[in-house]
Amino acid sequence: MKTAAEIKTNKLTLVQAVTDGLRTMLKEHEEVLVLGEDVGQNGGVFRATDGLAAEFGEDRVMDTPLAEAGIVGTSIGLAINGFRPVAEMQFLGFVYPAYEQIMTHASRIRSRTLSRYSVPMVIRAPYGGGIRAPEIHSDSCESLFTHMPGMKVVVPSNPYDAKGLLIAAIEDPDPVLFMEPMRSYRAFKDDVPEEKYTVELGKGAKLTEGEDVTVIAWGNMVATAQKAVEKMEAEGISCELLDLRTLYPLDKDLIAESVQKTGRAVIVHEAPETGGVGNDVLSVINEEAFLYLRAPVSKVAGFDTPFPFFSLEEEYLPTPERIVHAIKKSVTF
Amino acid sequence: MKTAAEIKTNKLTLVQAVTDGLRTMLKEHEEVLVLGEDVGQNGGVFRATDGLAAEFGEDRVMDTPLAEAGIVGTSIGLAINGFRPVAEMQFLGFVYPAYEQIMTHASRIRSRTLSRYSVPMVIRAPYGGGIRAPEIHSDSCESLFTHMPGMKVVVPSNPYDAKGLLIAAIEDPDPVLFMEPMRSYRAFKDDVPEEKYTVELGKGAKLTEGEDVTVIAWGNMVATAQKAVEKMEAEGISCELLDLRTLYPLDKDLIAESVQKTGRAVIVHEAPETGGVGNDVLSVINEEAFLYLRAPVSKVAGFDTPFPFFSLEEEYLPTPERIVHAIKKSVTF
Amino acid sequence: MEKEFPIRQVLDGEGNITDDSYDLSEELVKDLYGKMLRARTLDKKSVNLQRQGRIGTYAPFEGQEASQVGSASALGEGDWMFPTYRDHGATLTFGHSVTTIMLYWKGRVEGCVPPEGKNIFPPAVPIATQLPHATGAAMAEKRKGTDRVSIAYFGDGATSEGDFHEGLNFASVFKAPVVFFNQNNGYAISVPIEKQMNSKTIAQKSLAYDMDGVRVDGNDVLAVYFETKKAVEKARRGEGPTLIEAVTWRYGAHTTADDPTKYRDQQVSEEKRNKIDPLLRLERYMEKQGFFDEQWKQDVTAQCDREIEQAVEEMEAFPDADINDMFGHVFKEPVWTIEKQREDYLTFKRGETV
Amino acid sequence: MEKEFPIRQVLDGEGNITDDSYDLSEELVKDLYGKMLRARTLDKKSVNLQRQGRIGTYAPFEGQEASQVGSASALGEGDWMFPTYRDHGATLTFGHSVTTIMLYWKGRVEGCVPPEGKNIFPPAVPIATQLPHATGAAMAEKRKGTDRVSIAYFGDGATSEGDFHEGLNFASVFKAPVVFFNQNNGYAISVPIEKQMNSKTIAQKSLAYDMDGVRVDGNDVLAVYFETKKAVEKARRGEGPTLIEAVTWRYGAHTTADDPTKYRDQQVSEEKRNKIDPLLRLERYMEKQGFFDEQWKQDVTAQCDREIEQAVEEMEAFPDADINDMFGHVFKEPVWTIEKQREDYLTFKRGETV
Ligand SMILES: Cc1ncc(C[n+]2csc(CCOP(=O)(O)OP(=O)(O)O)c2C)c(N)n1
Ligand SMILES: Cc1ncc(C[n+]2csc(CCOP(=O)(O)OP(=O)(O)O)c2C)c(N)n1
Ligand SMILES: [Mg+2]
Ligand SMILES: [Mg+2]
Repeated sequence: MKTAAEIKTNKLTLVQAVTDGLRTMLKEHEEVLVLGEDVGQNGGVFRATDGLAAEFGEDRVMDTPLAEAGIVGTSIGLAINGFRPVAEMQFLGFVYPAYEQIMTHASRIRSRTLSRYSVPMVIRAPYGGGIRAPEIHSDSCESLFTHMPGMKVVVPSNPYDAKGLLIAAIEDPDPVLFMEPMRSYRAFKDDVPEEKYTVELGKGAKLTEGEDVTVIAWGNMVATAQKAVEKMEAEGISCELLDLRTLYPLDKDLIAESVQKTGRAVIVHEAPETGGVGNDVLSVINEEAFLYLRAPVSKVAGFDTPFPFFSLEEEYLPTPERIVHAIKKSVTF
Repeated sequence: MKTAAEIKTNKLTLVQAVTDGLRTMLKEHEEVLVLGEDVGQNGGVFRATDGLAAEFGEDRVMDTPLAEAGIVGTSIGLAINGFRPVAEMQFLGFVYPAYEQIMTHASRIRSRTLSRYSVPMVIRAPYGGGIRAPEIHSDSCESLFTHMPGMKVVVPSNPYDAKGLLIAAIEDPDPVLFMEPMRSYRAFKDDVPEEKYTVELGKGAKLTEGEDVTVIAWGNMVATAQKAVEKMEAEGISCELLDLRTLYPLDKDLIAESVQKTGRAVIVHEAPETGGVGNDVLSVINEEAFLYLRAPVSKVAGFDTPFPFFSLEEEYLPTPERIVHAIKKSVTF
Repeated sequence: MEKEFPIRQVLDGEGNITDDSYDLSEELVKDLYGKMLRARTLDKKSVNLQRQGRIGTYAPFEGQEASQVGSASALGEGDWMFPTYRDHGATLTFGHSVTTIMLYWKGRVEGCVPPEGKNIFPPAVPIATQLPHATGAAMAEKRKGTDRVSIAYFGDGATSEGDFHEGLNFASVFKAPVVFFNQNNGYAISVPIEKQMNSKTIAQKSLAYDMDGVRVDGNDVLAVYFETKKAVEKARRGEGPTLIEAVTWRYGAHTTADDPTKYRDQQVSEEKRNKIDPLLRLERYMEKQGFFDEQWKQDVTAQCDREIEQAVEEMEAFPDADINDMFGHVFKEPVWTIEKQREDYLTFKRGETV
Repeated sequence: MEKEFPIRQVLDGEGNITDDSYDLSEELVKDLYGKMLRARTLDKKSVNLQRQGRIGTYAPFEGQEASQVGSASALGEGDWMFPTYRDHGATLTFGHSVTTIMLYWKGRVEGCVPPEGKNIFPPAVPIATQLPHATGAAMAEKRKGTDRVSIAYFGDGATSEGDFHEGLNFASVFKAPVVFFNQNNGYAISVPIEKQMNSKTIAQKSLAYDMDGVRVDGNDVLAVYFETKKAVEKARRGEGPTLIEAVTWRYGAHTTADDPTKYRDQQVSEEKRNKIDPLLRLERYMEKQGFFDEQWKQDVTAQCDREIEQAVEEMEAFPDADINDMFGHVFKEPVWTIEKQREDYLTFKRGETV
């Protein structure tokens, strides 16, 4: 192992860390291919694939026709035949046309063939609100995939995790949906190691230690929750903040241990509350920490409405204030 | 109001009650159209539309090309322009290609246009396991729609409800997914009124009164749960069995009252456990009955695996025995 | 297939008539010019508003005015229009309100609501999804026994989506009165048409459906107008759908968030401005015909400017977005989940405890 | 378009040569006949097994043997096959195991696993979804620098799905070595082709992609074989994909759960049996050529019967489905959710308390 001093790092934003992760894997594995709409010469609408076509050639970083089912469907064909496609959905809200290919094929092929065929594919997609994007662009539909047997779902909240999780996702032998929080793309920079490293799938992170309440979030909501947690600390309420990082499979032990300790949980997500992944977290708590609960589990989530036009998006998205409110309600239950 | 004696009824199976509901509405409203694959001359692969093309003409009961997105997409166009299409997905497992049209249009058009346009459309689909069908045919993917703002989701468990809920769904001003449990299609007959009647959307039914445990199910699982409940009664454990009937919006009051009384709940569904509608029910219980709970809420559900090939389907589907087991665990917690 | 589907043109870039089979009245020409100028004024203003942060991301269409205005002018009252995010020249011409169009880009849902009596569907953001809607709405008119038609707008990139195929197939099977109006600007964001499809034309895709297909110079407003009119009339007569490919060019960026220099030489756009511009060619034609008049142009320009400025004012004076609109239109009849969320949220906003 | 895409034929229903440009050896003819008989034997046996309740719902293909056997015979070792639920004649010919095929219809996941070294994908149940897979697998071979191709099978109904369009478009853009092999039997369950599409042929849909398209008599095994071979060889040479429309007829029901009398006159099937049957026409040809021999036919028949019977025995002797296979192959590395579900369930099954 190298010591910290020997590891060269760069200050990167989350989107740059994604590019770095892709570059690392394109370099290391000839089977890794990047494909999608505008990922080639244009470098992606967020520059997530900037420079990669020039560096690795347009036959490894491929612009495709504008057809999400086609992108995923051909990626499946590539994946069962020796390649590791990393397909980009330009926005997660445009994954819906590909839903059938993911649901009936990508996620089932290993099962259906008793592992004779498998689909080591990553579907990358920017998601979430807060950047004043047009309709559909801001959808957070992770639970359409956590409910889909055979898919893993991963969401980084910071540049370090973004690179490490992306590499782990590409190395994973099975299909992974890799969601990238747009609002966090350029929000801040981290020291990101230049070399290859992985952040293990299925493991969340405890960002702050606390006693009174467990706050659970992912993606951009981690930063939002962080602000709430800081306010609470100032008021003497000690929160344990968990960044789930992987939404399927959930890090059961992390959630269980924390809620067993605090007896209270506030879950934060952007997606509509009904049917959201918050309910899966609730289910883990119900099973693992029932006897420890001192208040109902609370959710601060998107409403059961379509993601609104951007003039109202800040009303829709969970805010530190709404989270504070929920924490206080939980503590005073 | 007519007295019971004046209401003429027929003994119908669930699938016949569906046909009866369609016929009733085709007769009453010229704007009602039935369309889908094989719904015309063939009368549907389950005979759900048997005789309707002959009775109402092929321009009101229309065979379409084999394209689910096209069926839903053109139905949207018909719906915003004065008609009430009832589109059939041949099996719920084939709804995935239409997911985009439902998610980004059918469910959002009212919201997006501040009610200038609306989509009074019903999507009917047989679903669920237990009839030894080939792959994909047995999927239960209700939570892809309960998580979709703007959709209602309805599932009858018996012939009477099937007709009444279907008519209510067709009369509803907004899009409704109407799921028909295949295994119940011909399982038994009910007295079904010949005339038009509705069963209110959003309201579940209490099938048995009980004290010790609330058992919650829908669709074909109601019959399965019923068997478990009967066994329990024989052993002196008294169960309250709820048939949810509508999965969005859930009948919060029914669930809350029951679980507040019993303090225990067992939820039964066919879909994979993670992300299933069971978790929405759990969420209602967490919010409405937290202080009454005497045991963790229990779920008897499909596993987090693709619905298996039919040689294993009876292992996958919840059985009375598994439900009994869960009830006992809950009661002895 | 370029031979089987020649690009139909009435007026070349220099303003010369290349097909004299049409009757070109001064009135028609001036009307189309005025509409194009109005569209261009809206477009340029919107780009500026975005630069100044007064609206959000915007999708410009400068260069495509002939395609949009020519086609929309061929429609009649009561017809249905299914536009994309870029077809404001078409919706405007068809009777949409400038203020509404601008509100859309200001992140306001009100931007989706057409003037009373106008059948203009909200812009389709998910590519190609509007084609089946147009087919369905047209089937509805046919069922009602009217002679109304629908028109769907979409780009070259949209032809790759499954919904393009399904929309056209349904229309052809049900002989629906639809015009599928494609604006082929050669790019889907950065992806050039050669990477989008192997075919040289989009019109030829009609052959898959035994549907009529025609290729037209999309910068020639007269050709677009007459060809669309033919398709519309054919549809009204119950003779089914048509696929029109209007070959055009968008001078600017895909949207204001896009940098076209990443994928194409913007010099080309500058050259095209002089060679094939829809407005310029009409000016040249009018000059040649002797009915172009600088004063008239200035008047029309001033009128367009005034109208657009006034719409900007209206847009900016528009009352703030109402949070209740978000909760209030998901369903016609309220459901408890959303009602509870609304109440909890409004209570929270008022600073009370729930 | 029927003129532009004439139905290519080598042998007519009476066994007469209608195109003498091919070299027809006795060996080739007998080989194809034997394969078709083997496929038909499997098919008939499966229908019987279903009737006796020994397997589940089954999708018969009797009548389509020439399409399936002719095309599959044109492939080489290492090529990729993407079949539907009805293409057992093709997979069998390409080297699939009879037992495996039957296991599929017995509701056994083992029915999806091809023999080692055979690139046969599991049958696609969701219509048309396999077309993009075939394109992707072909792109993979191209990238690897091999000359392997893939072939996708699909029906007339499948052409309506978006995935058909996207699969063909990607293949044409990436010049992928794929053969899109359509079996046009005129029906998608009950829906006749006239309600499925407005076009008279399926082959013409290739024009949308500037792709080669050909129409062939799908009951003429020789024509199918030679046309597929040409497409395969073209693909191997790096000259891209081909769409083949094989015009054929399925005598029986859509599946054993279907009642064709609801939507078509089954008398037609009986007439076709005598007029265009793939096996019968080959027998007639062989007779005319003087190399048909009843004894040979009886031997081949007996051999097919033996083989199929043996497979039935194997299928029925196959060990019971293992519940662990359901839990064990969702992911390569186990995840706790499924592991917990498995353990809880197995514990429950053992009658213990969890
Ligand atoms: C289903 C879907 N996928 C991706 C996008 C992102 N996107 C927006 S516009 C566009 C390109 C559209 O190109 P084209 O159809 O040619 O229309 P143009 O923008 O050139 O007018 C893309 C990929 C989208 N809006 N919808
Ligand atoms: C996406 C999807 N929709 C519907 C079905 C139900 N279904 C199974 S086979 C079939 C008809 C297929 O017709 P065609 O493509 O002509 O093939 P054939 O069965 O005639 O060989 C239908 C509608 C399905 N399997 N998948
Ligand atoms: Mg374009
Ligand atoms: Mg067919």
